[in-house]
Amino acid sequence: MSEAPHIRIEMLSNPLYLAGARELISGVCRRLGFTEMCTSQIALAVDEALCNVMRHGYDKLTDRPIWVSLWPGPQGGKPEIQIVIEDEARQIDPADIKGRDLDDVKPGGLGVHIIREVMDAAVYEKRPGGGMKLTMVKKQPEHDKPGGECKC
Amino acid sequence: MSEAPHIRIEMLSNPLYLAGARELISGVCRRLGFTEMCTSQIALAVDEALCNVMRHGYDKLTDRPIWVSLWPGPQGGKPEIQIVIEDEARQIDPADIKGRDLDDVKPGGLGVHIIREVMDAAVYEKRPGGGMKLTMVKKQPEHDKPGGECKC
Amino acid sequence: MAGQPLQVNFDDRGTMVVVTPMGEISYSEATSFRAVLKRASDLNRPRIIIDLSRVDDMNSPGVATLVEALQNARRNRARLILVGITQRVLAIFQIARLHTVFETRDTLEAAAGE
Amino acid sequence: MAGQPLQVNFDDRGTMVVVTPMGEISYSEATSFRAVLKRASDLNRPRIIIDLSRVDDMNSPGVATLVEALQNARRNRARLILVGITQRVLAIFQIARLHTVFETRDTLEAAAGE
Ligand SMILES: Nc1ncnc2c1ncn2[C@@H]1O[C@H](COP(=O)(O)OP(=O)(O)O)[C@@H](O)[C@H]1O
Ligand SMILES: Nc1ncnc2c1ncn2[C@@H]1O[C@H](COP(=O)(O)OP(=O)(O)O)[C@@H](O)[C@H]1O
Repeated sequence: MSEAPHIRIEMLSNPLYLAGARELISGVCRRLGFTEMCTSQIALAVDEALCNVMRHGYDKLTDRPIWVSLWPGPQGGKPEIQIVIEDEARQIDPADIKGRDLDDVKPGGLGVHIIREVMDAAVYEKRPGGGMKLTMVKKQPEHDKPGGECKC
Repeated sequence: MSEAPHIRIEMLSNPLYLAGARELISGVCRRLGFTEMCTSQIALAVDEALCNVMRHGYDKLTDRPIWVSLWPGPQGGKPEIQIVIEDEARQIDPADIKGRDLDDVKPGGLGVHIIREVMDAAVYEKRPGGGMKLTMVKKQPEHDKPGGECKC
Repeated sequence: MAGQPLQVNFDDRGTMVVVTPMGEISYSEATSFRAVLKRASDLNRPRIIIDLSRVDDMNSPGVATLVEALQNARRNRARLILVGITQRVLAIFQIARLHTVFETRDTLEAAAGE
Repeated sequence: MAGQPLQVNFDDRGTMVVVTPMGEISYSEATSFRAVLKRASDLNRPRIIIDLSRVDDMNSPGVATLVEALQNARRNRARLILVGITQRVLAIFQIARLHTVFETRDTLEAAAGE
């Protein structure tokens, strides 16, 4: 998966475009054969990650660039997708990006937890040229009936 | 509308990604305040235009680039969107891109007609660097009830 | 649900054949859908019913397969009836000014009766 | 329908207040939804019912507003009940392990009765 992305969104850091980005991800995932439940969980994870870039990375500025790149896994086998989200925002130590303890019920602190729970892999890095990069991978789980719950 | 697009898709000329692109357009148009009927007609026009690039421009090659760029109209007023589709495909005289006479019922020859019928403007040009460029504009019509038919 | 692959049910009832596509009929699905319609046509039944109630999206390659099926039916002196067209698909027919060209019924029962 | 802006109905019934958001509750909607929930809380009714049956999508900023509303309700010794949670929203609650934290009912009638 090192060649150019098959489909890539370049968007402003404006919440106006969250729904569009999420819908693109959903459309692609369904077409790749992910179950409906898995599709919406992947879209949720991307949405959370984009929200975090807008809120924490860009401090709610709405005119900064975000890139979302998609690579489908090999066709024919089980559906698989790699999603990379990149920004030019403030850099932060990847170790400091962590969800809160879920037993402590309080507002906020759920986004990173959702991303890690839903995806098979979610790795934050500093981009060499500035900004952050989040690489996520998701495979359709074995025992997942169409329409059923995704063991994500 | 000459600044950078607010959201832009870069995609391979693979029908696998048609649904995703269409869904992104729909998500953005709804969020801009277009009625549901208008939203699906705009998405249909984009879909037809992308199909034509894949079939006619790239002769069904699935690994060539297509760019879809969106600019929303000024916020606050009636919803408005400009959509530009660009490719690096075979160039063709814009005058030769035309729908067939609809009174002559036969398969095919509907795509261009749909694009022109649905959008307020649809202009084909040769790109200076090679490939074609289609610029489309759509405003939400005045007398259009939510959920009602869009006088497109 | 956009992006869902197309499935087609095929039901030969002797005097008629009922074809039921489910999902969307756009560019990538048109070829396989055309093949199913060809199979339906080759049976030479007096009536071909296409139930579109479970088609949630269609674009011009999809519409083209239906126009082609209509032409084949006319050539074979068969009747082609479209059933259960959704608002969304109707809108596309209207833009293509094809909504008066096809014989349509609201339900499968109405199309299968008479 | 993704992308639809949020609308919120607000119904003060004296002994209870029913809040009915319609659309999606994500990043851009969370602020205005939080304001409505605050208004509901300020009425000091013994019961606050949030009807989620018409919320088709939610993400963590939306979930956070509900957790906050629950905390406010507890502080005011009011009961907060969530009604008609869709499969999609339930899935998010489950991931956030919040599905057991809220009091829930299937219908508005069930939540308003008792
Ligand atoms: N893209 C990002 N850029 C910078 N910091 C981030 C980013 N994503 C997450 N974080 C950090 O991780 C923390 C946890 O994020 P999250 O779980 O989404 O909860 P919340 O956003 O409610 O704080 C944030 O408070 C922030 O400090
Ligand atoms: N992007 C494009 N590149 C090259 N030629 C095009 C393009 N779009 C349309 N055309 C030309 O315009 C004609 C009409 O297109 P259309 O109305 O979509 O019907 P059809 O695709 O069924 O022929 C096509 O046959 C083709 O010659």
